[in-house]
Amino acid sequence: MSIEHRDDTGARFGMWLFLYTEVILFSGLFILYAVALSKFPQDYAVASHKLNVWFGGANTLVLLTSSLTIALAVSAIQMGRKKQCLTLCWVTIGLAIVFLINKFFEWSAEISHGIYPGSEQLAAMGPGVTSFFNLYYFTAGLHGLHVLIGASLIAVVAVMTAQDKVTPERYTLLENSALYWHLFDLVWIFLFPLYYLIL
Amino acid sequence: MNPLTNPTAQAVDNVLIYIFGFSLILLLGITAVTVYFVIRYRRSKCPEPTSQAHGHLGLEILWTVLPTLIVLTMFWYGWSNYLGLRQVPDNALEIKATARMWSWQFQYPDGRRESKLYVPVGTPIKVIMTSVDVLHSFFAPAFRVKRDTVPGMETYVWFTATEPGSYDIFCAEYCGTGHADMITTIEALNAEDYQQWSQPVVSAEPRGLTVLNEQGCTGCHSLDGSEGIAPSLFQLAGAERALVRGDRGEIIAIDSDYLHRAIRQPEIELVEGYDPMMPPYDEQTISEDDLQAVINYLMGTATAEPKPDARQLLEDNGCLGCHSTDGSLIVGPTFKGIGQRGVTLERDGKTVEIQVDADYLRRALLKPNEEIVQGFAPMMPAADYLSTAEIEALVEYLLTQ
Amino acid sequence: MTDDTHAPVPYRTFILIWLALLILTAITVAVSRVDLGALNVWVALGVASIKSSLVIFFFMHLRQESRLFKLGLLVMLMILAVFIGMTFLDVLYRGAM
Amino acid sequence: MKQTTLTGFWQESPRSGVLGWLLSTDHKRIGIMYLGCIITMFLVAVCLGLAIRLELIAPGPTIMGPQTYNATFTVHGVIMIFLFIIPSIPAAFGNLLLPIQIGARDVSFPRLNLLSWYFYISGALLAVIAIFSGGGAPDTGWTFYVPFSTQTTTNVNLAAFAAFMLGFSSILTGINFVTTIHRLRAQGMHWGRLPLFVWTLYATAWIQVLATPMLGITLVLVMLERIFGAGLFDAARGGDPILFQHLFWIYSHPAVYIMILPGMGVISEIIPTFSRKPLFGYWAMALSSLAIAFAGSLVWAHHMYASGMSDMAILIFSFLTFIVAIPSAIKIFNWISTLYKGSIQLAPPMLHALAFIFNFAIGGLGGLALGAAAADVHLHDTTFVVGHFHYTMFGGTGFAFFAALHYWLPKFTGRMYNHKIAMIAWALLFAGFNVTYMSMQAVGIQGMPRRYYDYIPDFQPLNMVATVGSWILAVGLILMFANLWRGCRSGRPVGQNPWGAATLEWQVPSPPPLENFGAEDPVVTKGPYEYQGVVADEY
Repeated sequence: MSIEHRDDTGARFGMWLFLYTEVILFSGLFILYAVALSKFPQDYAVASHKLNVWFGGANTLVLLTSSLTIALAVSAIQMGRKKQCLTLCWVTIGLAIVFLINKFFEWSAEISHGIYPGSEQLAAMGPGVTSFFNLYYFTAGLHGLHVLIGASLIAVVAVMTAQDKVTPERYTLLENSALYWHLFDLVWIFLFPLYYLIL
Repeated sequence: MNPLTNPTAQAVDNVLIYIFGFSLILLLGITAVTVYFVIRYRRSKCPEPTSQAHGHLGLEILWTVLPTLIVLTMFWYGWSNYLGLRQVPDNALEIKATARMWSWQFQYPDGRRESKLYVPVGTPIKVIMTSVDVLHSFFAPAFRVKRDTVPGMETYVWFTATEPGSYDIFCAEYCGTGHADMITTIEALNAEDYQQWSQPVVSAEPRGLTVLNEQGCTGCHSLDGSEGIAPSLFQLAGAERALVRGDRGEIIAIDSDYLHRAIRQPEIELVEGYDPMMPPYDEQTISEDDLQAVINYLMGTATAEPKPDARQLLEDNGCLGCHSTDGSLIVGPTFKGIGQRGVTLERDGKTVEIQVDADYLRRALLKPNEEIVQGFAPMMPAADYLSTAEIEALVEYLLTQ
Repeated sequence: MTDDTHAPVPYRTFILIWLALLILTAITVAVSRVDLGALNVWVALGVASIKSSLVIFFFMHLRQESRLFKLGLLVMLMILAVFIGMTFLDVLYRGAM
Repeated sequence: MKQTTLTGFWQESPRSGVLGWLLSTDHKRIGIMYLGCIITMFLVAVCLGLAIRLELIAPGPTIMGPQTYNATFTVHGVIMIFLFIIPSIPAAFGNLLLPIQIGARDVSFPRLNLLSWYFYISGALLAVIAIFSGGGAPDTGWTFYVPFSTQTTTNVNLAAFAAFMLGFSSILTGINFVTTIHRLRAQGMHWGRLPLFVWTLYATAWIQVLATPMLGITLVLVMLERIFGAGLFDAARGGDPILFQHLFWIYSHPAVYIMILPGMGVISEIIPTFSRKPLFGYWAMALSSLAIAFAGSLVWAHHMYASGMSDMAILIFSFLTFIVAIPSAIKIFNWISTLYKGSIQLAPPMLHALAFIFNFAIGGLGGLALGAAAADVHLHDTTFVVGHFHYTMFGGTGFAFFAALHYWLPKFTGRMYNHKIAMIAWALLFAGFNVTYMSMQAVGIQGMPRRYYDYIPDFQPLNMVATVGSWILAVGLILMFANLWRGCRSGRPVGQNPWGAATLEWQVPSPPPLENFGAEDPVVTKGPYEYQGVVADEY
């Protein structure tokens, strides 16, 4: 394009619009959850106890902290502290990896107990418990996928920051990646009590 | 179309006439005004517009309020008449309907099953419906009633036939290849005919044929050799068929075993060229006796000596106290899937893995404690007091579990 | 354009918000150990809403954005409520009337 | 026509040749690429539609078997909905016009715009591959209802994935348009001066952003159910088959407003131009677009009165359905009032616009019968619904699309088609259309269910009439497209404002140059429908 047009607010607004679409995407799964919960409240409580609160709690901490570090990274670049910003980005990615590893151990434990979609052992536990675990796997799976995408996005932006393509004057890219990252913190804030903490 | 004096049709028709009447007036009005304007203000006659009005608040309010009032009457009339379609009169005769690809089955309070819906004239009928596979929809245009049948759920419609006659029932929810052929009828009979129909009939018809008709099998499978969406049942005994099982194809001669499998578990072996769309018929749907009758009818053999009923044997001999049939663990291994699974056995202090077959089952029945499935205790009593025929019946039965 | 950037948020604010989030998380876990019946889910959702507004307004800078952004969020939440709420018009009343 | 005769954005590009198109971020080039693909897809789906009508000319098999028939109407529906009608006006004409109409040089995110075209074309390719691979063409109907869609052996996964991609393309377009309208209006282009077409695109874009993801997740769940046996909609495993219908229609009902609203915008441009009179009730028209978009998101379950849903839901959804009829009625009355005391020229775009009003009125009024709970019990899932749907979508959006082609193609090619032939084609289309779909509505009232391959003899006469009507329709389409094609290649050259219209796109050369406006950004000083002093160019 011959005339470079720059509109940072527009870019942020576009990102927010995109985040809305992500929220609606997840809301489909939350609708299924809500309906099933109202149908099988007892079974859901039983199934929820089979999940490990410690895994879930640890992951909550990890995600909240990563949200903090990426928010700090944005402030850092605004104030021109490139080095701090880079460190904070890499810490965020590190936390994302911790989150995924944690998830991996949690899931392998459950799968080894025969709890996974389509398993016979799960089917034997009745429709309520089955529906809980089916939804749990798909919601957490979709969430995990997005965490993976978000971490990759931050990695790309961090490299660009190192190459001075993201600068204190021009940091919308980092800000938008941070917005994306916060969203999956948000989703987890709801996911955690709904799946791990029902009495 | 049939004469429509029945209550449900009248409730719906009144709403239809009301809405279509208003719609016609509005449509004619809109069209007439448009055509008049287009002719009256054509450019050759009016080279420049004679008004530059940007709008008129009063008019906007007028044509917001007026349509609102009209549509609200439509809504209310439509809703109140709909309630009439949902409130079933107290004295209604309840008939259960089961929809499956692609047939209907109606079950009367006395247990009688039919593929057509026979009803007495003048009595409200409540049809309580469900589906065993996918969504279908019970649609009787003459009564203006329609409701989907949903697997795992019960839905209902009600209607009263006011005149004797035969009225179509369509499936209105798309359900696959045979959707358009999933047609049956409501046979409205006057009191006398209905009385006669509802007498238990001593049928000269073979039991197997009755079952085939009751279950709606003939909706897809012809009895006269004509081709349809499913293989014909004409002259089956000994006929050769190309089957596809998994990825493998083979040619077999049809026998009773094959027919048994083909009805209980139709998805496992397919006749070449046909899609896997036949629903399995379990014992709740067709009892073992009825199934045998169907097979005998199709194979053209008489029922000389009744085969021992394996399920009954399992119950009578207490087998089910330890072995479940639904996959749950009681004391011994479950019967569910026993015919298809591999087991790890301890035999003479050694561990071996085998695939369950007829031989193994015979051994396990007659000398149960010589080979023990890993993880279970050697405590089963031998069933050597059963006759050979009974053992064979059990083996055959278990293999198909 | 001047309206395109906003002043950097000091580190201190973010850290305080983070601490608040941790405390709220601890509260959710603690409350979930007390049997409140059906109320449990609503308390959990309430705390989660507070947590998410903290994230949205501070971490995501919504506080500093123009009215358009806030209005957009409101529209989205309204539509979301409609989608979930109106689905329950069916689910809750099945077989009731 | 030699390429060299086309000027403006057809020639100006940083890259030359095919890459100049495939890598172009110019909104007009992307718009033209969309237009080409969309018309191609439309013609493919028309052929399938004609095949369906031909099959239904008589009971029993005539030209195909039941499985082929089921696949045909499924593919017809999927292509028409996802590949033609949803992107038709927003993606093609929206891209071509939106930036020019608000005085911008391009959309907010030009690269995202190109990406969304790539999503579209990949979705289209996947849809085509789905027909010829796997277990055969999908046979679920475009609605993918469970449990049938999770049980059939045909190639549902790929088709659902294609629809998912197309949804993504639609979302990106929506994000782009909302941001563009908020951020890139020219100086003086305040909200009260936005052309109605922009208003409707704005309302549409919000629906695209907020409703489409629901389709995405629903289709993903169907795929997961097929691949992993997830059982989320399986009653035996704690699922609920009716819930699928909720999720599906939460998107797909607002989607019909994605389809119709931009059409209404097109009509709101054309009627004032050919009456040389301001659009009557500008704000009522603008706000009713937003009202339709919002209220349209509240009525999805009126597709489910017979599904086994609760009666409470039927009460509320039926009520809201009637409410959503009101803004549409307001629009029709305002269009007609715009004609009053105007100076009406019956040029081809105007004829299509008037046909739109007539067809859409029938479609809308038929919708009232379907919205009323009692009447819907009889009409639901009959060919009346199919007829109603085609009255709004083909008679409405389709005719609006044809009107837009006749109105704006001269702008973007700089050449005019033959008016006489265009009018003959219009007459054939209008007649053929009404014969076809009025018969379908009538046979639906008689009780013929939809998606029927075979039917009882009572239904034959009207089915035969409908099939004959479809042939008239086909002749009209061939004539219209041939005429437009010839016009684009070798029609008379036109000036920048052949119709004497007042919106911004008519104040730039035909075809518009790259970046639309010269060195200076435009400054808007008057509304979009003020025709005093505007002179139409001779052609």
